[in-house]
Amino acid sequence: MMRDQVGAPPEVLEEMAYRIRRLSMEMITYSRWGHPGGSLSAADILAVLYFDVMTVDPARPDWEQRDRFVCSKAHAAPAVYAALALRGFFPIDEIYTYCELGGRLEGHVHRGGLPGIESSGGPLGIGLSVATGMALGLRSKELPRPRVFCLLGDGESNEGNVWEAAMSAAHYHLDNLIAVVDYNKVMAKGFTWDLMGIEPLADKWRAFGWDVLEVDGHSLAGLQEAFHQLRWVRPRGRPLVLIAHTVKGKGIDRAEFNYKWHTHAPDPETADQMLRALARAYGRPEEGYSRLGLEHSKETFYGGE
Amino acid sequence: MMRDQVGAPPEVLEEMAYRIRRLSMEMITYSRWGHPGGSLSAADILAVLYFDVMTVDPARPDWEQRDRFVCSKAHAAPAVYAALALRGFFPIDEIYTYCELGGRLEGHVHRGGLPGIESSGGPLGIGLSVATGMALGLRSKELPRPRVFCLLGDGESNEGNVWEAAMSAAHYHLDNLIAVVDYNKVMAKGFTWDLMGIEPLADKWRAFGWDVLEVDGHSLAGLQEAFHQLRWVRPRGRPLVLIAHTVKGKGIDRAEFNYKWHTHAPDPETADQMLRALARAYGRPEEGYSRLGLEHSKETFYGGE
Amino acid sequence: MAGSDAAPELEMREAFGRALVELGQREPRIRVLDADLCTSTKASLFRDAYPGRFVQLGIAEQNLFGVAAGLALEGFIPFPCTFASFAARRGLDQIAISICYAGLNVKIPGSYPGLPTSRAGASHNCLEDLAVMRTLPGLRIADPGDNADLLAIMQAAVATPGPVYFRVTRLTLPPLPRTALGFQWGKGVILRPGKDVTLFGTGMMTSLCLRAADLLAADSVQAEVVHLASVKPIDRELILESAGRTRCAVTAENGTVLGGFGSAVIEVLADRLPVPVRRIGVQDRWIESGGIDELFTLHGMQPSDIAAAAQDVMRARAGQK
Amino acid sequence: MAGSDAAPELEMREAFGRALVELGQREPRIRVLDADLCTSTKASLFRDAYPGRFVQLGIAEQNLFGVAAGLALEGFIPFPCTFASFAARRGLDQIAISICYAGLNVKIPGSYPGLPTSRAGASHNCLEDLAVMRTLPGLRIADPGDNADLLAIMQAAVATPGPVYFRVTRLTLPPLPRTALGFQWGKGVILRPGKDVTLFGTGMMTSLCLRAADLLAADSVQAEVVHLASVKPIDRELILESAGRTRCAVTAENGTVLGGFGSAVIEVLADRLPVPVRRIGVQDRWIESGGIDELFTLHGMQPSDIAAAAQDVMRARAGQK
Ligand SMILES: Cc1ncc(C[n+]2csc(CCOP(=O)(O)OP(=O)(O)O)c2C)c(N)n1
Ligand SMILES: Cc1ncc(C[n+]2csc(CCOP(=O)(O)OP(=O)(O)O)c2C)c(N)n1
Ligand SMILES: [Mg+2]
Ligand SMILES: [Mg+2]
Repeated sequence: MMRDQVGAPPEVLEEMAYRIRRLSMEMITYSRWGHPGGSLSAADILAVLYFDVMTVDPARPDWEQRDRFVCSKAHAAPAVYAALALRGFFPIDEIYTYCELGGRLEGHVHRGGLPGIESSGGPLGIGLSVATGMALGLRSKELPRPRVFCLLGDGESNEGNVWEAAMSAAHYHLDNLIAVVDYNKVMAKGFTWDLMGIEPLADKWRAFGWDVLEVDGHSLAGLQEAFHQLRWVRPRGRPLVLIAHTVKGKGIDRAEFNYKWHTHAPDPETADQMLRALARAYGRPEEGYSRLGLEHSKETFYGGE
Repeated sequence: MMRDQVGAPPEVLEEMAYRIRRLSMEMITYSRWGHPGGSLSAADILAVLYFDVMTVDPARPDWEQRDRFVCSKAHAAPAVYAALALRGFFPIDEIYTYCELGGRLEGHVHRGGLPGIESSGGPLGIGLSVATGMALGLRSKELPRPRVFCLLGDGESNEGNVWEAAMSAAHYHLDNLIAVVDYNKVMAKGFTWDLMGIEPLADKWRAFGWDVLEVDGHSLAGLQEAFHQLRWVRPRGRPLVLIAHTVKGKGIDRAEFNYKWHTHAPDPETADQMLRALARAYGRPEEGYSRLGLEHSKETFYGGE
Repeated sequence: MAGSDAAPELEMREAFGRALVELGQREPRIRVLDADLCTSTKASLFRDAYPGRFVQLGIAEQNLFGVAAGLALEGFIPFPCTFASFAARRGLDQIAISICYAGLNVKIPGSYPGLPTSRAGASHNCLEDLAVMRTLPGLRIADPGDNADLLAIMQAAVATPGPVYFRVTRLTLPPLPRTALGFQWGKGVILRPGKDVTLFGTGMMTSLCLRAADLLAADSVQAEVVHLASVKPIDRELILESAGRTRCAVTAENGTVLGGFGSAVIEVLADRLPVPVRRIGVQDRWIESGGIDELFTLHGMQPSDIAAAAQDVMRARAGQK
Repeated sequence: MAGSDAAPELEMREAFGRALVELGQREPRIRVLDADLCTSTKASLFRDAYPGRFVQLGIAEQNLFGVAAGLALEGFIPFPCTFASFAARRGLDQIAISICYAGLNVKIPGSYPGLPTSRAGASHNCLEDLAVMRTLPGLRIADPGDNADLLAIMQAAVATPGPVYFRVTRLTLPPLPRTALGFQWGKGVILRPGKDVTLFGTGMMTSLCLRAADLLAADSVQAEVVHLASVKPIDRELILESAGRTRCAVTAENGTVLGGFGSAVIEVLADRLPVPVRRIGVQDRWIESGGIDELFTLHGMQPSDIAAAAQDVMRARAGQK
């Protein structure tokens, strides 16, 4: 363990991971729409990225020297919004405008007003190309410092566009590009091995010219180490992918490894229980769903007919 | 060498490969349009497929028990048309309608009247999916005998669609599917390694769950052996790709390894010389361009202005 | 109407899943292909009924449509299922060349079209599928107005050789008044006769046109409501006949007004019988996340908006005379 | 007209390559991206001039447009170059979401549009790009009528923030009569005044409209020729003004008549000033391989066809009165 060599203290990261999970569930519950599974599985990755690894400045979201982040699995928007809000990019209370008309927190991450969001997504498979373009652009501007991070889903790697991007990033030796695969083994409707097998995943990336590190995507220390390694230790000249082994729905018991919680909003009472359990699991003071009883009115379109 | 264990006599295959090359150049010269490079590199593969490996019946192009062929690199149409005509699917003279309005020989292979053509192409990257669907369909019909062959370009493997198809064919254990990569190292505008590196290509296919054989794509005996092996020897349960190392433009000196002949029609006099040299190289009686002096009139659209 | 026994109170996607199962029973060549959306599209009902005839292809829409082409070549009738967005935008080349250009017998359902797709936002609200698909020669296109319509369209799709694209709304739609016609390619139907203005609707917008006609009736305007579920081919005769009488029209579609259904109607009219037409639909802007009702309001696609457009176009006609 | 010094005798693709080089000199942020077609599109001229600002991406159009988006995010002005077919059909999702929805500063040339693409056949004759691209909010679209027009469009594209799609014909086009206007987004220009019928042309079809006007003049018909290089936004005022005078029109585009340029014109007219319009272009069929001239004849897109449509639409107008 080389924990003491890296940045943020473990208790900060754990707190942030906890709060990313909490806030994600708050958003999804309040808006009655969203993707808990893939938000929860990515919470630790995002905590480490935003509170330890990435150089960003909430006061200057467009600062040239910042590290870039592209969320290719754009449905994990709640977790990204939570991380950004916690990092200070916008007021935390704004998370309750998630999916509201006129708000800045679209259902899928979207470049358009919300500070900290670099690119627009929604269709899976397109983000790594954008990240590749950014990495190429940084090199062309002779900005050696900033790196581009791209979060991918495991099911997403069915998309050919991912492999087109992977091939080109290796061709251009983009060692300022780091992909993280949230390898939670679950897609929208089932397990990867049932729906579309992607193993041997590490071999695929290697054969496409990438360096590969496999990590426990819920070990904050492990993630820190991996990112640290990629920064200072590993040889250069190739893009790197972190295959982060995760659990879909991590932290909410009934959602874990359960495709039914890929996209599903809990009712407020269920959310309340879930959040209490989550707090207990983190050894935090028990805290339920903050907006219990404050939900929107039901959809009315065609409602009466 | 296991040559005597397999079907067609070498002199037949050589004759057919020769004539596929000849006819391809005749077509391209006469229509003043087409892709010599990728037609010539695939000539030996097509000779072996149509005259040794594939079970087809020109009298019954839709015969259920036939082997299927999908030309994903659909610009190699001249070579495919030549092979089909030589195999008896349509009269050889019809090749001179290649790219003629009202004819059946479209610029890119197209299902629509011409016997022996299974699917439509043009955009690269789409054929392996179609072949995968056919292989799935054959299995679903419980037709164990027919196999589906799919010819791919090396540059074509930049296309993500190829990898989507590859992943799914492995997922479904389609051992009735055989892809052949015409690995001629040249794309439309240069070498693969300059434009978009695809190495290690065999590793890519392996990581996507395919069995891989690498062969000299201009050794008729080597191709025969490889196809023979795949039929009787190799273990089942996985699709197979033959990586056929070839020379783009093979057989026409100035076109060899030369991207400038990827798409380029020689003038009739040049074609005449080329075909004479080709005949000599094959030890055949010297024979030039058959339609010397019989070319179409020039395009007139905007010609006068 | 064929399929008039379809339970109207179902979400249309549920009716779709059931219709797949029903058709699957009668037609053994049907195969249902999925790109990891089956419990959303409800193709999962078919999977549960005939697991051996269901093909999961993962999140890879280009391959989805290519594999569908291959299965069609082997004599099957594939239904490659995904959201309309991922068909019209991600799989377009494969739909165009592998399926339509080759003339193959593939039936493409486009699920979650238009606005009412939950709160997913612009990338999932497919506004352009009708316009995009219309450009492909040989492809038939339909947008059902209710569940009975959907069932009839799916029956017609299976009965008609060649490629078909049809939309499957996620919502529960109110049943349209039944007519003797049922669904036929290239045929529309007058659901409510009127003499003052024609409201041409397709898909779920037809029922909003009927509600607009009620609003107009309260203002003594007799609006004719024509339902054109068959977007391509479109019913030229009926369009010309109805607009020939009313001399002005409103079109209503659940998608962009650029190049889609409304444009198909005015293409017919401009050719032979130019009359003023207002096109209701999304006016060339990206959709935001939001509630369904408020989105319809924001984009001026509520019955009151249709009625206002009708009043407006009648004034334009009067100005012309 | 801006760029009137562009040599008219060049193939338009050659003029495109030279314009890229010229713009590249003035604007260091320009990057040219290729998908293995550079010596066909003539993006190769830029590669030769500025090898360090040229990015080869191989045969992978989805990635081509995604990478372009990424470069735009870093402040560059990328020109991702490929054939119109592979932009409109293969890269559509990435163009829509990564580029247009995000509002990025990417300039997309669609090479080899429409019929005159050599003998490659249906898959390469892109007929649908105008219709497809029109559905994307925020995307500006232009189809140049000659090399000077192209240069002006490219200058305007670079000068205007946000996404742009423009066509680059392969052929050598005759120069259009020069006007004072130059190219402006949303502005068309009357190239030949007339009172009997308006011929609205875009891209290379405008010069065929001029030739049609000559034919019509021989029959004592004074046709007005309006060139609308800016397809989106389109010049509503000029369309209404010209058709308001002539009360009938023909549109001409090098592509499908379903949802494309002609539809854009009648969308304007149907709204305000319905007059009879005939749309010249490909009438909803796949293109076969063939010679350029014979394809234009087969599809009824020659000057004589435009003239005949004009006669026809004038008769329709007479019938209406
Ligand atoms: C092109 C495309 N196809 C389908 C979808 C619908 N969809 C959204 S999320 C999802 C499953 C994603 O699975 P995975 O990549 O494993 O993400 P995670 O498990 O992290 O949520 C699907 C199919 C989409 N957004 N885009
Ligand atoms: C989607 C798509 N992009 C681009 C092209 C244009 N194109 C035709 S052939 C070719 C090069 C193909 O190279 P390769 O696959 O190596 O084929 P081969 O060398 O066998 O000719 C290109 C880029 C195309 N047909 N389809
Ligand atoms: Mg997953
Ligand atoms: Mg090659």
